[in-house]
Amino acid sequence: MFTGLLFLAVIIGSIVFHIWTPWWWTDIASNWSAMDDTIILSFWIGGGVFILVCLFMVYCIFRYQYKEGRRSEYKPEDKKLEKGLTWLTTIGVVALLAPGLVVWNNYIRVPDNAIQVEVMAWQWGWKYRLPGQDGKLGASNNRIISDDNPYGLNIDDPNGKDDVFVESNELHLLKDRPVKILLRSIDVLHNFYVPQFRSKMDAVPGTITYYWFEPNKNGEYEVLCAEYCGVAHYAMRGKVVVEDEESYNKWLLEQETFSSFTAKNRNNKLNKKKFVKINNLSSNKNSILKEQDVR
Amino acid sequence: MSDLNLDKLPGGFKGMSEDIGSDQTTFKGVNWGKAMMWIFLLSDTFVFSCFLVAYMKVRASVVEPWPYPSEVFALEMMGVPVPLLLIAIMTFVLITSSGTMALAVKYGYEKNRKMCGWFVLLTAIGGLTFVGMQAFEWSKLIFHDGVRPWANPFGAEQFGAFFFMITGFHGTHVSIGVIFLFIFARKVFRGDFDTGRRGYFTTMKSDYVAIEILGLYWHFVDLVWVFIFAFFYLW
Amino acid sequence: MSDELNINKKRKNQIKTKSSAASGRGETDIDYVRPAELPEQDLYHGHSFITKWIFCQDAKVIGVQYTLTAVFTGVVGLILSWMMRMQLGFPDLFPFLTAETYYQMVTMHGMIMVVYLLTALFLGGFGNYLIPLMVGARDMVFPYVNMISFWMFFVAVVVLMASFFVPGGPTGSGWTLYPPQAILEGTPGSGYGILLMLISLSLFVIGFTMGGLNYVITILQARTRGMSLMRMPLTIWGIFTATVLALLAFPALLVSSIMMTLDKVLETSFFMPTIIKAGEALSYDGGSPILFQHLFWFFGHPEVYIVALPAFGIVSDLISVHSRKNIFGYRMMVWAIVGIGALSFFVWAHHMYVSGMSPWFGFFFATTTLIIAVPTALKVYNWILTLWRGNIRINTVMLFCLGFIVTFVNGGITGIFLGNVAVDVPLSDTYFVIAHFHMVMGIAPLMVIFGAIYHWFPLVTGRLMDEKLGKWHFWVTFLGAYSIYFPMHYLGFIGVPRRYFEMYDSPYMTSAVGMNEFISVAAFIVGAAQFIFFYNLVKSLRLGKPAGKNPWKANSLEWLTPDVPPTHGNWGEKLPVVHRWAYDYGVPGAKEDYIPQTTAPSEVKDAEVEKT
Amino acid sequence: MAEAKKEQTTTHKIGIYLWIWGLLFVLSFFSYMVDWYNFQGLLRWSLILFFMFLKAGLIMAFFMHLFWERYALVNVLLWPMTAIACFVGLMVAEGKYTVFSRLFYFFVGGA
Repeated sequence: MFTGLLFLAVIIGSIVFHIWTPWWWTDIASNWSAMDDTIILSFWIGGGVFILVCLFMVYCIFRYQYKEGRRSEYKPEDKKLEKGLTWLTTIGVVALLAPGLVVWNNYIRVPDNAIQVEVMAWQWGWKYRLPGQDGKLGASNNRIISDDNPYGLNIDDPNGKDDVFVESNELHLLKDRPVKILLRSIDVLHNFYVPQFRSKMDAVPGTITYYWFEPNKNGEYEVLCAEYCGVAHYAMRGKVVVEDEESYNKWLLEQETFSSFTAKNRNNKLNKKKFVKINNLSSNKNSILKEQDVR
Repeated sequence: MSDLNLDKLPGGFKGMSEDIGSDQTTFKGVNWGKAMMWIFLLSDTFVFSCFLVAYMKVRASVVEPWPYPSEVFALEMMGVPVPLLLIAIMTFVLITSSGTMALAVKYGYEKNRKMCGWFVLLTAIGGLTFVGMQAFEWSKLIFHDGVRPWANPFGAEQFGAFFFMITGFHGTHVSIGVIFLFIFARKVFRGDFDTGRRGYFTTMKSDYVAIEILGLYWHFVDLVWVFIFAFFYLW
Repeated sequence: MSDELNINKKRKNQIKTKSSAASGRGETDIDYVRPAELPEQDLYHGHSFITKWIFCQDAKVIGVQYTLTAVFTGVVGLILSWMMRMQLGFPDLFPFLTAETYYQMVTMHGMIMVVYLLTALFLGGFGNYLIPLMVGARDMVFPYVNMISFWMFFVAVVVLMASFFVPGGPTGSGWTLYPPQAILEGTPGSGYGILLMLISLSLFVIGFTMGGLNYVITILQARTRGMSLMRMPLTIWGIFTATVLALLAFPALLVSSIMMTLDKVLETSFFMPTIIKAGEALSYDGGSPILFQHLFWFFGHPEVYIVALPAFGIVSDLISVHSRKNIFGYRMMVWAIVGIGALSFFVWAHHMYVSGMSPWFGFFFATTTLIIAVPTALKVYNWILTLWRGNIRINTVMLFCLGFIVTFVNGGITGIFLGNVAVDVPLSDTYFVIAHFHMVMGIAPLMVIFGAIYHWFPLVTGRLMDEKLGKWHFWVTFLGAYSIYFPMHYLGFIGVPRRYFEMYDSPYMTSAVGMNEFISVAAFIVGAAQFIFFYNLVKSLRLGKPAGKNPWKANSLEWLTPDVPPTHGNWGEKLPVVHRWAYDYGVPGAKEDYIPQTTAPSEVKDAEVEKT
Repeated sequence: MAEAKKEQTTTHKIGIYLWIWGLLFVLSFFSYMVDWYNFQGLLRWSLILFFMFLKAGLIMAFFMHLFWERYALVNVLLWPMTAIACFVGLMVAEGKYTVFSRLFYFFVGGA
């Protein structure tokens, strides 16, 4: 009796906690409300199963408690019941999976009008690079990072000349315009995560990863690193400001471009040798790239 | 094991379902030690597979050119570089030792002490030759060509790392096998398997089936070499 | 040495008893039993203290040794978790808890609990003790190798614990040990700590392989007469499948450990791309960090089931025995265990949806992952259907089983959230993940472990454990643990990332402070409650009520040994002959409400037993 | 006991071992020739794999006696290879994806 009541209390407590919890997600500030919807869907289906299973268990505790002399039912199998439950579960699983896959399909296909933003993660902070007028980011390589070339840009790549450097942890984004976040790390794994945008992806050294979203609410949001990256992981914060075109452009003008940066440092000799190596490689590999350009 | 007569059991898939549904043993007529060796080899297959998968993945994703193995592993013969010569000889040696092992197992079945012992010994010598040649190959790469696990003069630096790691791991297997082959050659000649003398550590009775188990291990080492040869030297 | 050996008397080839055919094909009484196919087993009986209790070849002693060592590491893990909760609940209160020590504790806690406690306890502890007894063997097939297996594990634990005392301390790279950070400065213990961890893991794998081969071959090749695979208790099925998984999954861990050791020691670049530290490029170039994650999770996901499947199996048996009812849908349960085990090799990258791997993998792995949900759900249904129309004893063992069902269903369902790729994106790397896996592979298996210890303690020691203390232990542990992890999911919804040493200065997270304090207090209480259990254990060992033979009126073979507790060799002169499955409870027409596996059909003539 | 035990495995004629032995040498020679004649591209890979699997199959089937073993053992040993096959397949895809991203972003630019 006591046992059944306590288990019942646990189930009811869970439901009550869920309904009246003050702890819930932050207001969404991007286009990924579909993710929230899939979570809610999972909650309905999964929560329903949880409650039904547990209530049935509690019922059994009450109803079939040990009585001396009573025999349990002897029925090793019930094909019909088992088949029915299998189908029911399969339907439930498909109902959960299908919307998830649709959302994921959207998540990995970036719209054509997305602005590219490179997020460069390092231990422990963030830097950003935006394309200039041409809308393209220049080729970069961690090998050639130096004081003169903090982003390791290939100086022979014309696309990189007008790239905008944002050497602070604050990034501004245009409202209602999709952004493709290109994640780059110069040391270890990081993860550019703004809870309000729902989306995230690891930054992996040695390759570039991406994801996209469309901020649709003005405001300032905190960036968290969501992949453990060493002892100051918890302190690796940044800031994203979503704003309208006017203030965005103002902010953009204040930032430095690659050419202005190099002009400032013209006196410093650039490390030519490394560029030569990189360029030779790139011509060799162009053919491979064409073959594999599946996009 | 008494009156079990394998020939009377149904074969094929029907036999399989019956074996699995039966009591006592699932692998009919398979000695405990042999079954254990098979499952161990299955596990070891996963080890080598993981090594090779990792190697292929890294090789596929480096942008630096991967060294051309048949040039790296070429040997000068009378002024002409012959590609993969040493590797070809090593393959030859290992397959030879695999063949002698197969014969040792055959004579083990027949409880032919002399022949079995000689072939085990031959196998051990073959294995030792292989290890020796591998040592030569390593020292040539290290001292002559300047290949290091962390760098090499031919291109992508993972080349040396994977080479030393995978052949090293395989070589360790061969070396362990050679040690056991010598021990078992002695045991065969001493007649342990005929008298059923007990093992020093395990206190288990000796039996000719041990030769078969050792044979499985040795063929497995050869098998792994087939894959290494294909993926590392030829690919 | 050979004079120390006791060679068991040769068994008669034929036992003339009226019994059903031992093979799968017969359901009617046939007058013969098939001749034995098994070789007689030599057993090495120890005579000195050392050969009897330390370097002992008896699987039962080895099982206890495994259990004690694993529980010892578990207590270390528990203390580490306390210290973590001290920091999270009450930051700044304990000045000795720096970020470095915090991350070291996180790492060691995770690794200890997953590998050195749960894996070793379920397979090494319960596996060693129960496999020979439950399949009717005298011992493991190679007792000597089995003994070495334990000592390898022991050395692995010593190496692991040694890392607490080396310069720089143990590794603080998180239990997943992701490179590059695991071996770079900036992560605590990136010198000796990580090396010792990798060495310890390699030793563990080698040691486990020796034991695992024994478990598999004992189950496959050394069952007693009449014990077909489809008559084995589900405990054995769970342990068997988990062991097979371990034998095939641990290689990936071994390989990744070796490769990372080389990256650390020889500066190879398997997992290490170009890395800029303090403005300078390190010597690494061209490696692939994601490769490590693939290898790690190719091991890591089966590892989850290595822990879960024995728990599934054991809990099935406990529920069946204590609700006096046959397990519902036995065959479905077996296929579910095997199916889950097989599928677990095709789902590994669902831990990596946001790792930057090829995005197309998301579709494949989400699908395979959710397919696993089907057999898992069926198992849950079968457990509760076993309770249905049963005759349920509400004792400590049953309480732990019920607790398991609640926590497992809860954790399983949050697993569906995380396995479904788009749902995983906002939730991954948050407290939701922590809550999920603690619920499903922390609390749920622990519930089973406790239940199993209360259940089999009388077999091991001949005495019952104290019920009253046991119930207290259960309720504090269950309610406490539930109130730790259930609210924790909601921290994940807020977006609190995991592995944060300190987190309260984010504007939207301040509301979580109160909850964190509550969780910490609950964690202290739950941890303390375990000492009730230890007290109960020690007390019952000396003062517990004598249990006698088969105190739970169970059917399976381990309770049917001639001596309780069973002696070396388990079965005395003759091995038992099995005539039925282990779940003949409440059979109509039978005198008792249980029919042990060794009972021949002719002894219970009136019983209406279904074909098993 | 050992002496009472019946012979479990049938013995085979020596000829079969010698045959397989010879075949292995021939196949090794062929795969060596793949390199000698410097075949490239798909032909090279398929030939390498073909000879590799043939050799592996011969060793497993005859030297390791799998051909004469009962299906229960054979199936238990071969089915786990599907997990490896899956791993290999996915890692091929992953390797291609990685090299593509690296070349695309580090060398070509204009992303």
